[in-house]
Amino acid sequence: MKQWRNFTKGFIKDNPVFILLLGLCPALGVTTSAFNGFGMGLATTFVLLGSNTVVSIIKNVIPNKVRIPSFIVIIASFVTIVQLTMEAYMPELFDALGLFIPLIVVNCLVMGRAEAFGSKNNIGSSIVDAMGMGLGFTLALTMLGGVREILGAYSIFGIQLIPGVTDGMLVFVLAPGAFIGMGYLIILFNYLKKKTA
Amino acid sequence: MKTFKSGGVHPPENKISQSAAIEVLPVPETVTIPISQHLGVPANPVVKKGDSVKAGQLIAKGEAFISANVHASVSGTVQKIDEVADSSGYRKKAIVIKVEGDEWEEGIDLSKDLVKDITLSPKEIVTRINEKGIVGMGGATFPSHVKMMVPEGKKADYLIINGVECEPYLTSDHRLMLEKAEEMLVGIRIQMRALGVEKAIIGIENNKPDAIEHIRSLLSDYPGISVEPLKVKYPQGAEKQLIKALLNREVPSGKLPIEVGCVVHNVGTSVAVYEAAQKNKPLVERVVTVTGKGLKSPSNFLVRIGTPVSALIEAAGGIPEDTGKLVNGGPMMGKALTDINTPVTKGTSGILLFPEQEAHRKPVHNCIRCGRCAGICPMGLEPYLLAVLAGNKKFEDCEDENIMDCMECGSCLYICPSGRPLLDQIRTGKSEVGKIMRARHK
Amino acid sequence: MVLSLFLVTAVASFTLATIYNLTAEPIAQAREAKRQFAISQVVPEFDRLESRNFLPPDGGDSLEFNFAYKNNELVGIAVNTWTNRGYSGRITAMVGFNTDGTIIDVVHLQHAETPGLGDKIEKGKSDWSDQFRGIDPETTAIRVKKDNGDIDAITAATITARAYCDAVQRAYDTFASHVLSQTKQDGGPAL
Amino acid sequence: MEYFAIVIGAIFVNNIVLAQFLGICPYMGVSAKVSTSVGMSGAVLFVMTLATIVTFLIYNYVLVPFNITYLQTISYILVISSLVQMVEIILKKVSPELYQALGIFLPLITTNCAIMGVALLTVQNEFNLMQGVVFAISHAAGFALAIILFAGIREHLDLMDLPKAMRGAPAALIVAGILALAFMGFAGLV
Amino acid sequence: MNILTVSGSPHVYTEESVSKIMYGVVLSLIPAALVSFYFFGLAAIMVTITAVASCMFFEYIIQRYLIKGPVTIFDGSAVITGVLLAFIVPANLPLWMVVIGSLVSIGMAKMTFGGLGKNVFNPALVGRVFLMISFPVEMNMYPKPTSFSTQLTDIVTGPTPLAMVKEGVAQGEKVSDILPEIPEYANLLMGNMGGSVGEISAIAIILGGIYMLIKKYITWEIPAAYIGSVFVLAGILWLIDPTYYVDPFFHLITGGLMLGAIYMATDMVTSPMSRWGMIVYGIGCGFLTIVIRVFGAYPEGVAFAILIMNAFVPLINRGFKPKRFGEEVKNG
Amino acid sequence: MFSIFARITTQESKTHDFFHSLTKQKQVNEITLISVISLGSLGTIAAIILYMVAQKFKVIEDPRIDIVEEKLPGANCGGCGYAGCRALAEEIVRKESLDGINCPPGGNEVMAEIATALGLETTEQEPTIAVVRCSGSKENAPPKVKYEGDMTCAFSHSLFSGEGGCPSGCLGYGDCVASCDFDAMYMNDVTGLPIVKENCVSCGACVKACPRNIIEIRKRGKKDRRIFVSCINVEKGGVARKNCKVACIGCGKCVKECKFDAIIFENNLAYIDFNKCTLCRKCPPVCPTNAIHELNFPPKKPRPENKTEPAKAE
Ligand SMILES: Cc1cc2nc3c(=O)[nH]c(=O)nc-3n(C[C@H](O)[C@H](O)[C@H](O)COP(=O)(O)O)c2cc1C
Ligand SMILES: Cc1cc2nc3c(=O)[nH]c(=O)nc-3n(C[C@H](O)[C@H](O)[C@H](O)COP(=O)(O)O)c2cc1C
Ligand SMILES: Cc1cc2nc3c(=O)[nH]c(=O)nc-3n(C[C@H](O)[C@H](O)[C@H](O)COP(=O)(O)O)c2cc1C
Ligand SMILES: Cc1cc2nc3c(=O)[nH]c(=O)nc-3n(C[C@H](O)[C@H](O)[C@H](O)CO)c2cc1C
Ligand code: SF4
Ligand code: SF4
Ligand code: SF4
Ligand code: SF4
Ligand code: FES
Repeated sequence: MKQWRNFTKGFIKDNPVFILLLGLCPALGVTTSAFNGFGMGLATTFVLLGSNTVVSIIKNVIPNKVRIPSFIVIIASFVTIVQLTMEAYMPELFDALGLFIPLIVVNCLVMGRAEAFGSKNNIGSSIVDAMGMGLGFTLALTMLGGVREILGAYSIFGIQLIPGVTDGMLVFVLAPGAFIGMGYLIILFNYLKKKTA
Repeated sequence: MKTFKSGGVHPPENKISQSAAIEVLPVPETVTIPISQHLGVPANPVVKKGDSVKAGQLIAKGEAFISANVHASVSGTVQKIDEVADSSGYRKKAIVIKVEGDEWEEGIDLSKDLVKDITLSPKEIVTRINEKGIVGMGGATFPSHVKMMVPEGKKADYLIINGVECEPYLTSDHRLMLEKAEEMLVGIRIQMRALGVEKAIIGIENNKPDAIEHIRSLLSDYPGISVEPLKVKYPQGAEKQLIKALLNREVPSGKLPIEVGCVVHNVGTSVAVYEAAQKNKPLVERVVTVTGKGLKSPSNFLVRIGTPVSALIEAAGGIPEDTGKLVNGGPMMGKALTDINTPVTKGTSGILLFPEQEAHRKPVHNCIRCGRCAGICPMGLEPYLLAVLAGNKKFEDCEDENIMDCMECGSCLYICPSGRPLLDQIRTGKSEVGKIMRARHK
Repeated sequence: MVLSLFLVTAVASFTLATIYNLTAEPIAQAREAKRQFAISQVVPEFDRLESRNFLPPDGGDSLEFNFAYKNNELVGIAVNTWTNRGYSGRITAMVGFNTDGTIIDVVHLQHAETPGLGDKIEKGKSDWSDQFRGIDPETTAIRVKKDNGDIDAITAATITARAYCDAVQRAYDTFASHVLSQTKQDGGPAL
Repeated sequence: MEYFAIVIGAIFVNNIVLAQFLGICPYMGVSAKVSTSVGMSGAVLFVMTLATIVTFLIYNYVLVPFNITYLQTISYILVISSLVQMVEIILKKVSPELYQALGIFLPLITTNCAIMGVALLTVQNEFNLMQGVVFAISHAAGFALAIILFAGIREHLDLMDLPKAMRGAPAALIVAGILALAFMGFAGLV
Repeated sequence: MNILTVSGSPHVYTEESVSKIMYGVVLSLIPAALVSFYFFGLAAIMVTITAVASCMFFEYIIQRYLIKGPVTIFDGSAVITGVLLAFIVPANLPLWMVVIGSLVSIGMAKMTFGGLGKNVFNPALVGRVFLMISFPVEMNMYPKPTSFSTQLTDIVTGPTPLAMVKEGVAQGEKVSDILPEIPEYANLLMGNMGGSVGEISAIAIILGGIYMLIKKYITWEIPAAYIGSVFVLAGILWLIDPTYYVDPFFHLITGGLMLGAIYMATDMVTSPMSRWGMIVYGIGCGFLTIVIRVFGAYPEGVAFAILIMNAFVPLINRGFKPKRFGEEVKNG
Repeated sequence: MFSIFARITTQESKTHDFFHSLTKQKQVNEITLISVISLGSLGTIAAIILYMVAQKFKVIEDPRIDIVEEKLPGANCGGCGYAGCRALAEEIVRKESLDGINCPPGGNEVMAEIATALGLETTEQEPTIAVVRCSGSKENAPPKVKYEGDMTCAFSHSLFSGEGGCPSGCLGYGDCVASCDFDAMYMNDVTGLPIVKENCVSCGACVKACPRNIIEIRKRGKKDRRIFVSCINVEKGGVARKNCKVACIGCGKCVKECKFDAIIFENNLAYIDFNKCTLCRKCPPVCPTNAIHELNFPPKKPRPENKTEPAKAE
């Protein structure tokens, strides 16, 4: 039960993006479409999962003084893995996400979880936590991407909603739309959080 | 014509009682004399219940440096010394005297003769003013003798007499300047002597041309005194603005007028000084304007201190049916009364009655940041900011924004199109900042 | 302490190196596939490619010419061209030429134009770039109509359209000076 | 002229925060007061320039010669984080005043996309060292412009009682959105 | 006797009120509205009515159901926002886009912050810029002025004078070759040019501005600093190279400059408080307008310039305070 | 893991290449070697530099800062409002309390750990709650004048004695409610008096906010039962009574009734000392104005709601 709550808390109550306001850069930067958001979310989840697991395995072996550098190295390794595999097998998505893939390494969410959770808990809980948070992150990015795609291009996951009409309200595809969409989604999540609390 | 440069407002003047000559109001049946009618420490009663007193007799002694004596304004028996509601409804200690006859202390010259020769030395003048309980009649009721004692190292070169009466409605100073001009001028000479200054300027707004004319015609007998007509603008009567208007000197923030070599007194104070010095008469009566648009006969009364306000209104034709607000003082600075039986004190320059439809604040809207309040603030402050900072309890920021410079003239609240309670909030801020500053000094 | 950090980095880099080696080929393949795909969009079916670089006459980076052969017969030349006059930065495109110099088709490779505006140069987003199909740059002015050319601009994205024309023109100019001229001299298709 | 284009482009047209979405965390987190946002901007300027120089050297003299550019991410983050910590420790000892003004923001910057992002963009744009430095400084200036403006607005909004649901992050993001809208006006300057 | 009222001093208040000011401004907009109705016909009227109605509607909905506070739609500020929003979009803009613009103006730019007086950015301008970025095609087709027509669709469109100059210069044409295609200045001044609904007639707008100055709804600082700095900067460029930079008068009377300087930059909610602050703000607006008009992608920069300067207002208010009485010792 | 990605792009065939490539390449070893050496040395150099710098420039600091920082997530996200985790740690150690401090990534668990580490847990105290000591509702103390202006108790208090005339009575503009960060108070629209809810954490903000000192932090009492004098007016009985029907008139009856010396009588006002009061419920009935309130007791003969009515002296 506790694990379940650990797992689901990232969806609404402690949603890393909308409630905790972590990792805002990728959340704003790559969410021009639902699919991009989804892809970025999964990539981050993977890094989160990997680093959380490894950190919780080796937490006792690493001397305190070099704890942070070690974590950084571990996280960066996973990021590079994602980077390389994505470039190899999903070149389109790799192009779309661009700079933000290497920047997963500095995503506060990843580092924060590795430190706050991975370094203090056993493997099992760490995995659950990473999955929960990662999926919460994915959910958030997909939603933001979805909203922006629907308003900005009248489509969702690439499927046109109004046949023949391809131009939506362009702002939502551009930078201001990211901020604005995020602003209103935060309101929605605060409301949901209150509702479910 | 001279005036102060920045800020200020010009509300409708409404000086409806300006042609009503001063009438002497009959002595009431009981008077209630608060022991604190001045700024500073309250006086200590020196009579007790049952004592019989004469008009002009000392009944409470101001013992601290900033305090003032209080005298009986009537003769009779001390009925009680008790807490009595003042104009704000809070209870303060007061001496209640039941009137019996109208007997005056010995040595008080009650005749109307003008005594021109000044015999007292500067020191004696200050002592006399202190003894006779003279306080500023311009509204602040600051004990006058304190102002006469120029601090070490400072030097006054101008005495400024405040005949501006910039508040709408009020006319007591105006009538005084018309009817007691000579007494005032002698009083000014006395004050000049006490301060050791050669020059005195009487500042009068030019909506009182008759007073300007009248005083000018008398000036030849009184060397060193001049009259300066001023453009009508509120709050020209505030001493810093008056000094700026007359001499273009700017009293530094947080400092007193003496910093720029000035001492400011009200015309009423000058008359009171005359009476104290030349006639040995303490401050037991004053001129009060009773006015208001619905009032039958707006008047100026010479009233004994302690007379209930209701008696004044009665004498001016009774309280109109639709009165919605009673104000002690002018419409800009006066205090609203909670009770019609509050006594007249040394600082009561007028009683103002507002009909119901003028008695209310405007509906409050959001501040539209029009900047009018900042534009008219004579102290160059930003009232909208001070108010919102105080409302948010950011008192340190209030202090940084110089909230203590605000003299509570009310221009900002007057001008605000959104009806913001600016001055209310600023006052709260000032009192909190005051607390913080005092705590820091300790 | 130093040792453990060394170990961590060593292990990490070893893992990464392994992954790198594993993915190196797929990455290269993916890139190659992309290039081939782009080429195949602008020239007819081919079974062999030969690439050479030529400098454009107005200077700047050289263009990659991909000569496509089917059964050893030249079926088209795909020119990888560029322009720096895009609304936001460089646009690259692949232009396919017939041996006589007419354009077979054009496809964009990379751009950073505004989504919804400038990205209409993409084939999937709009059929705007179809206008280039089959035109002969000798006779058709590759300029937007505003500049007295024959190409319709993209509404509200003239800059992009203009830039795209610039890229195509660059491809043609280079093609003309290095390939066509040679063909004309030799009296037959080059290479 | 080329440098001019880099500067204008980085500060106004492609503002790092408002157009490129880098460094949003400090933008939201350290912008409550104008004074702190000024301190933060100073720290970002400092670290961004330094990091760009160091990563430039690492990239061009280690990664490229050994043909291991795929280690870019990991080596950058290592270099940047130890650099920042080094600077912080030195600053604390050498100049406590400067540390108070800038240093306290340094740890915040270690793991910040803006620094990493600019370092990566320098490579992507194939700049030389001098261009890279100008690029970094201009981006830092763009960051400063955005965050200081934003802090001014937030201080102002702090005094207005906003509708409850809007307070905090939502209002801040909408302000950022409108700011980004306004900055679109600089489009096409370079 | 009534129950007495007690309140702090003062006890008298001006006659001026928020709604009086707002409706005064609406009144002063009438000449500009009439000119636009004349040149753009029924379309302009429809756009204006739609904008005003939807602004008031959205304000009502939000205040009533979302904020659940007092409803103040009749204080006139939503009316001004509506009118001004209509005035800065093309007359032939589809009405549903006008409605979206109103929603953005009121819902996003104004009510997010709590309504009148609390917003940081000028609502009407946020609405316009939002539309401009969202619907670049529609927001770029300006109808050609005709004398009153009731036509709503298929209106002949053409570029605005500013766009013509910008496009021409970008093509390397000389200003002297472009200007003849544009009506002469007297005509421009009257409003006979392509442009947004209400911005076309400088004369009508100046008339309204004078009325507002007399009524003290605005002060001279912002318009003067804004228009002045545009004139000076454009003049400098023109003196440097008159072949490629158009003369300063042209900048003053075309595009939204007059409307912006007199009605939008002066919105007290979003402009600085102190005199020097206003002057700095006005100069900033002027500078940015010229930068965007001359060097940017857009032919017109007024909306962006004012919005950007709106963002500076809190900082300007901190830096430029009124002169405090007794701040420095001064003995005359 | 990879298969997830692979499926998305439907490039399953590529996974085959992936395994295929494992077995070939001789370059592999070379690149691996270079990578390990260069990155390893980079990491080592970084570690050495950091270590040396740290040694050389050691600044003496409160060791607890390190302890706290250790507990914190180290994300340096700034979410707490401080400039990074260390700054927060410094602040916690300086303040020696966790009031108003929250670390979003760490959450409550982390906060609890820090509290344990620093020994900050508040020693168990008897629970307390805020109590409003005025019953001058609109009915009990009818307004005599109308107040307009800044609707705050602070200003109204500084201006005059209040609409009801009682100089100690509740002004009813809710400064206390506004000051409560825990949503533990609200204004009762009918009486115009504030009401404290049971979720009050007795932070004392409302006590400070009330310009009239009406609110007091008192013991919660067993089963939340409390008895207190709901008036703080020190005016003479007659004066007080004139403004308010339920004022304490200083008759002293309750003092006589109390067997435990719990009632202090001073300045015409009774005050019940909550440390001495045994909740015996003897005093409330004797109060002629019903100024003594009892809360959360089971109903007795006169039901608690009656207390607003002036009782007939028995
Ligand atoms: C604490 C204090 C000390 C003062 N000391 C002097 C003084 O030494 N000399 C003087 O001329 N006025 C003195 N004043 C009086 C003020 O200058 C001023 O006249 C008085 O506060 C009333 O002015 P107002 O009605 O403009 O507020 C003092 C006032 C205060 C409050
Ligand atoms: C806003 C304001 C307006 C004032 N207006 C007058 C006025 O009209 N006439 C006057 O005599 N004093 C006025 N005063 C009081 C003067 O500032 C000053 O206290 C007084 O002239 C000093 O003389 P006194 O001590 O003899 O009263 C005003 C004060 C303030 C703050
Ligand atoms: C955010 C933004 C993005 C833009 N993107 C492009 C673009 O991708 N391509 C382009 O040609 N113009 C772009 N523009 C420029 C304008 O649309 C410009 O007015 C237009 O290119 C020239 O106008 P015209 O095509 O209507 O003649 C952009 C402008 C802005 C503000
Ligand atoms: C002189 C003046 C100018 C105004 N200009 C604008 C404007 O440009 N845009 C707008 O939305 N509202 C304007 N308003 C109305 C009002 O101030 C505006 O709706 C507020 O910004 C909303 O908080 C103006 C009001 C006045 C008095
Ligand atoms: S009351 Fe104070 S703030 Fe308001 S105008 Fe007067 S001096 Fe300025
Ligand atoms: S006068 Fe009123 S509305 Fe105008 S700025 Fe001041 S407080 Fe705001
Ligand atoms: S402010 Fe504090 S003490 Fe008062 S009611 Fe709220 S939680 Fe309780
Ligand atoms: S208890 Fe005090 S603060 Fe609360 S409403 Fe009453 S007077 Fe105001
Ligand atoms: S995710 Fe970019 S700074 Fe935190």
